[in-house]
Amino acid sequence: MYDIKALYEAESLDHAVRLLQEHPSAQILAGGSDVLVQVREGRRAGVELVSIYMLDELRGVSIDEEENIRIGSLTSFSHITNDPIIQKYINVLGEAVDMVGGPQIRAIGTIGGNTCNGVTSADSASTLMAWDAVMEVTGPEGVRRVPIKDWYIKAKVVDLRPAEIQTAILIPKESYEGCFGHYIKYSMRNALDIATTGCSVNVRLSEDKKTFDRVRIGYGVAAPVPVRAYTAEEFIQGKEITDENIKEFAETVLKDINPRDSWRAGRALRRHISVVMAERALRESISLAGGVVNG
Amino acid sequence: MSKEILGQAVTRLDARDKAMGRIKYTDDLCDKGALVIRVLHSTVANGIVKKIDTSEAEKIPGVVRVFTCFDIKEKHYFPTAGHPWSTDPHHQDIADRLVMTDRPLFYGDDIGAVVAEDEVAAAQAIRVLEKSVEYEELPFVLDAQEAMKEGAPLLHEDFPNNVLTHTEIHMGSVEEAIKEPGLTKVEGWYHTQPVQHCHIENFICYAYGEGDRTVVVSSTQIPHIARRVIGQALGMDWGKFRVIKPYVGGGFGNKQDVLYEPLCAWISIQMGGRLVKLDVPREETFICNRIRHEIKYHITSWMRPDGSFAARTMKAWVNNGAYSSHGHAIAAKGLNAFPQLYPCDNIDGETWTVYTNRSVAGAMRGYGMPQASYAFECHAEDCARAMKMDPLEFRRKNLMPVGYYHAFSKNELYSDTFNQCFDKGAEIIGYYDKVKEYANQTGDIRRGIAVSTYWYNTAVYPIALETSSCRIVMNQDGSVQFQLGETEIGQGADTVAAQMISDTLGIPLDMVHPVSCQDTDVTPFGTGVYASRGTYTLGFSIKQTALLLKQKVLEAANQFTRMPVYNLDIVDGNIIRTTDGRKLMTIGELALEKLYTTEGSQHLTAESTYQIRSNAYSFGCCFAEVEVDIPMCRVRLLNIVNVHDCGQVINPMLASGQIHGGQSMGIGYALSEKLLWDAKTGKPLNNNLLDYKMSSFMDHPRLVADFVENYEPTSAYGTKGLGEPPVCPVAPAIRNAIGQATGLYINELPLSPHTLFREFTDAGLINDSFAE
Amino acid sequence: MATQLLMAKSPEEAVNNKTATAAFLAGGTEVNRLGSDIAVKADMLISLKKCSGLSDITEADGYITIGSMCTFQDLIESDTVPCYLKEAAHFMASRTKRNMATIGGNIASLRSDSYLIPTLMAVGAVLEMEGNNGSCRIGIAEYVDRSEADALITSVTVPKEIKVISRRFANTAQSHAVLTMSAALTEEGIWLDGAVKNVGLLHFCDLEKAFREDPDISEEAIIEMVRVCTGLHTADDMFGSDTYKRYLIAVTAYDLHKRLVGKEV
Amino acid sequence: MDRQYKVVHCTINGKKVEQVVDVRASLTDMLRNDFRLTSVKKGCEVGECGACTVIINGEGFNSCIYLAVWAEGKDIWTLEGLTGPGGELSDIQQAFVDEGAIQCGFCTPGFIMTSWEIVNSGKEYTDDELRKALSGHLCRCTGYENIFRAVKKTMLRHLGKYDEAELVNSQGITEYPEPMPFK
Repeated sequence: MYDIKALYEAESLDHAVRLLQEHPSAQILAGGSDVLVQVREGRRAGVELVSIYMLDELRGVSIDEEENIRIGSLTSFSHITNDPIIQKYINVLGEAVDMVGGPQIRAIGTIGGNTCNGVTSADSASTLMAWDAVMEVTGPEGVRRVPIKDWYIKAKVVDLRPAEIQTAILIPKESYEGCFGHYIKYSMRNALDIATTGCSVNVRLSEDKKTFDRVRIGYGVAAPVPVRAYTAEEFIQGKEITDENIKEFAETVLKDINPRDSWRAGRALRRHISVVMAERALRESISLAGGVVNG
Repeated sequence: MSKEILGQAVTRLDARDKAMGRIKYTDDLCDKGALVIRVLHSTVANGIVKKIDTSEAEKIPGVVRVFTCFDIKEKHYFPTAGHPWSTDPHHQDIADRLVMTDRPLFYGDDIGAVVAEDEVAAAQAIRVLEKSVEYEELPFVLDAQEAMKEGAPLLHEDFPNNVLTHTEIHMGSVEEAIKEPGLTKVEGWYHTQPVQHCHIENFICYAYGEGDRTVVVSSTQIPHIARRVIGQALGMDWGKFRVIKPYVGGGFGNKQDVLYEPLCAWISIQMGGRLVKLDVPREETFICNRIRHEIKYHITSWMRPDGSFAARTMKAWVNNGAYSSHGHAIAAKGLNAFPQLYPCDNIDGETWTVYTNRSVAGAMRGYGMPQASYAFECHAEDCARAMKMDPLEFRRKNLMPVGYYHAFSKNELYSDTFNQCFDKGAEIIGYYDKVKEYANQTGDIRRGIAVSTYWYNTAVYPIALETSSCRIVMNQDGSVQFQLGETEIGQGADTVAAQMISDTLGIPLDMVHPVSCQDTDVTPFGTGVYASRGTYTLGFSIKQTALLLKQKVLEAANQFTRMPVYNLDIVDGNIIRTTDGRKLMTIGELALEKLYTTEGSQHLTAESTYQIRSNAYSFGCCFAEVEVDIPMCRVRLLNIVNVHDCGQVINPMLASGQIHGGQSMGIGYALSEKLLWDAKTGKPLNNNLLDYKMSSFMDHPRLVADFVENYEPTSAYGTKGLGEPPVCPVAPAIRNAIGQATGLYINELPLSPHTLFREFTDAGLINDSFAE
Repeated sequence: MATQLLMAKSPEEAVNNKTATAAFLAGGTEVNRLGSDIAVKADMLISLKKCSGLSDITEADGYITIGSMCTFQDLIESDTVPCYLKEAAHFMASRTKRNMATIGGNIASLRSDSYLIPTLMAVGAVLEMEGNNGSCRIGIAEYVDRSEADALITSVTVPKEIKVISRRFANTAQSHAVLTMSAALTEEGIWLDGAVKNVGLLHFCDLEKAFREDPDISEEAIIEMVRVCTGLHTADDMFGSDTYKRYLIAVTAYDLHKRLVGKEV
Repeated sequence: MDRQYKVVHCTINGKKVEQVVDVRASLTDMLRNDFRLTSVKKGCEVGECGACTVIINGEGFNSCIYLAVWAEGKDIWTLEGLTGPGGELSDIQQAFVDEGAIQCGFCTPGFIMTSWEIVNSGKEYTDDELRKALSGHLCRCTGYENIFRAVKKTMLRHLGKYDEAELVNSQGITEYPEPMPFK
């Protein structure tokens, strides 16, 4: 049994927003795989909760009229992995969320919860960061869209204003078209684990597949919040697909990331792994995009 | 007499019930009306509790009672180890624990308890209480060698320098031996880490009053010992307690200590026999129960040119944590094994068991031998490399030879078990080809293969009492129920025992029913299961008791068939005349007649105790094949093959299950498991199943288990211990395989990315230009 | 099977909801009793527990008015309720049952072994009823003859000063009574009423007439009169034979009359 | 301190039920305490060990971190529901018995529910996919070996590949398994 002061079950999105207004101290409960665990640990004991789990209107993946890929915030990890649209346009996201915890966690966990807890180790966050996702939030003042780079304010804090609920995550067409990516989750065991470091790379190659038209690389647990390695991206922009460029790109990421030293992993290990993962994820992305190194 | 029931892969007797989900574990039996107990734990690693203000906690709705260490009027210090009691005071375990103490010696020590209507109120009360404890904090020490130094904080007055015990062994003269010319000296420090049992069912017990006694239902491996320890802990007659052990969700040695049964019983008594349940949450299982001893070894060997040992020395520092629990037994077992595994004329061995302000270390599958095997086999590999010999050949040359006799334990190696196991394992995994194939590789991804072995015996003779009692009761249809002190904790003891009775008594297996859950009021005395004693020790009392019963049955048969007893036998549930093989009557007809006859009616039952005064070597080996991704600092175990000689295998399916379980625990021990503490506060850092990296389904390759069956002459059914041995050789085998792959032989566990990164960087396998 | 429960807050609410298939639930000793089919047949029970105004006992010009939800024990412990009614209430032997059973419930049950109805009939009690068209008053005798099912008894009014004697005959205190008989001395003479098991609630007008016409009539005559009386439909059953019941009625009537008229003490 | 209650209407093991629950209760609490379905086990209560896994609308969930009130209108199956009216074991339960996939039995209920989902999915999982599908459960006794074999055999039988199922070696003793591909 959980130490919850009160549970308010929202029947609709508007109802949820109204509940959040009526109970300003209440927190949002989606799948609960983070929140309920923290209630049990005592960090959130005695909290009021607004449960939005029953809101099917916030589930599902679709292409909207602006040809964005629209992912409902309550879509569970397993449903994202198996969704045809995701598999077609941004399969790396399906692969990334398929590494969260175990199958049961992926059945209950939602991508909204994974991005609203503001945790840098969130498996979906580094990939969404690398694909310039846009967060759609709905609140008393209506709908607001926040690019993911502005979404994470600081560790565990996101740009979610009072009585606002994240309702969808959008991947603009310009961001996914002609794009191929690969995610590597570095963890101490192959399941039921949180990322020690997560690295998501995607590439858009030139017509002749000889040069990099655009490369994006996002990291989890390389900083207090998920980050992009912009310096490395700018360096490799337009360059040829050669081993040297790939190597230099990989080492340049260190200019943008600042992993910390902790009992979970030392700083030197995190920096080293970040570089190795950058190279491997880039190489995998290149082959997915049909490119050949030194070709 | 048909022998085929022994050695048959019979389905576990409780498998169906477990597959249907109707098996009852402790929590499933406890009435919903039980009050919930939550223990208040010390948040300092060393200190004195000055005051606990319970007023706030008592106001929380749903909280029924709050106890603190100050409610313990009479301090009864008690031992917690699941050792059989000894009437000789020198042999008794150190009694240094209290149900609740005002002198916490590790972060997590028990200083109070809350009794509430539900776990929410209990948790609320604990959070409030934790803020209302006034400590006098004292400096603490976490490392064993640091704890021995002068000026280190002293945990127990009567143990200067925190040394619980220090023992030595000396054979021949190392001093003289090393003067021999042409010797090669090989030296190494080997360091194993603290890990935890992680049985999926946490420890749980509940207690209630019944008449003037208290019943404790507990998930334990040692019900009879638990009853004795509860009596000692509460300063009451042992008969005032009754311990019942339902089905257990795994023990691995953690439940071979008496954990919270005394506190639970004490609370029930304070509340007039009220039904109270103490259910330990996973986070407390990690630090407030028992863990495996962290041990540091320093081993030196002097090798002759032909690769034989001239002299060897060993030192081991064993970190025992805050209380004695099993005391020096773990260290002693390692020290005792050192001169036996690789015999040598000149040996100096020394080991210290040391108190530190850390979670209490106790029995864990292997009881000190996984640590010792890691050190011994890493060192053996280092010696082989120093002498440029093939590691396997080096071992064959130096391991304990056939016919070896150990005076103290009277153990004897009756068969060439090491070589048989090596041959079989090498053949299965294709060792010889791969060793050549993987020699001196280069590149980022490299493979390696290696073998390791270990020393192990069965049960604890002659160090402690080994006794087993059995009662077999025959029903009117000739079927029997049997009761044993040896407890079923998942290893299959009941099934194996049933097979033995079926064999000796000569009745079909489906007529043999275990009374699986021990109840100290009814079950004949037995000390439970540990030290891989199960199959070996229960075999003695079963055979003896079954033969007693058989004698009574045949005497009854004589009465009804007029045939002399020596011409009668029981085969397949029938009374047979041995002279012509004729079936005279069925066992059912006999049992019915003998019970209801008006001339000499008798209830056919037999009960007896057998004190085991023998031991048995149980050896084997592990071959491990790994793939090392050097840049990613990760090791992937491709294949693992364990071959064990546990004497006659009674049930191959259950036996291979024991090996799989041991391999799995060994893999985690080798690659990812480690308990961590914050050096500044002494607070545990990863006491939960997410941050403590126990192997998951995806961290294992296929596990291959095989046997070499050398009938053990000293054993009732030719069996030898198998529960713990499979854990021992896995970690060294993996370490040595990584060594072959990368040329780096690492002397520390676990071989996790952290360790590999540091070692690879030091060795230049990784040289990041960007390193800071 | 009654699957709905209405906690009526007032008699009006109770009556408004009283459909043919609903049943009133007062103390519950009758409705909830094993073997009673009232709760089985009904689809809704209308509980009167929370009804206001049904459990007061008031006195006015020689008459006592008792709320229908007063329990038997309320009667016994009340200062204003006349002794004769307390005696009748004591016919219910079980104290715990008396704590639950209500006056209105006992009357409405119209049981042929009723504890109270013979006494109430003998004293000419008047019931106040709450029906679909408001409240009305009706004599107990008239109620016994044709009780209006959907109306709710709200109170019973009885005279304070009246000479009444009641008798109850049963195997044990807890058993059902084979005969409960009451006699009251009124201006017109003696009133004789009774409950005969498995026969019903009877007004012994022939006997009353016989005693009025010849106060000294002999016991034998009374016995003979009842023995041959064709209007009385007693029969042999587990409570006794037909002849035994007629004899019992006769001697009891004679005894009560003799005590009341007080020739011999 | 008045508590919040709610009536939950759902189907458990094929039977329509209604139950008043405290909104703070987890689904494990409801199944164990209100319905006495004690096959649902508590090993960690944080969604790590999988011992509390039940099937909800065809998918495996950790019932310990699933609020009881969310069960409204759901179709829930626990291990007690897989056994036939006369005590007949489903083929996945029988496989766990025959392959020695059960030792202490505490993780078994959770494992069998996820395995039931796998073998009834009609999909053929590769060895790696099978390990991943079962990776939401921790076990300390079996090293997962016999469990893997029991599930693989039952999956193949469900797909009608009976001879291939028999090839999955029985005691894992002699046949030399192929190494796990690097991922």
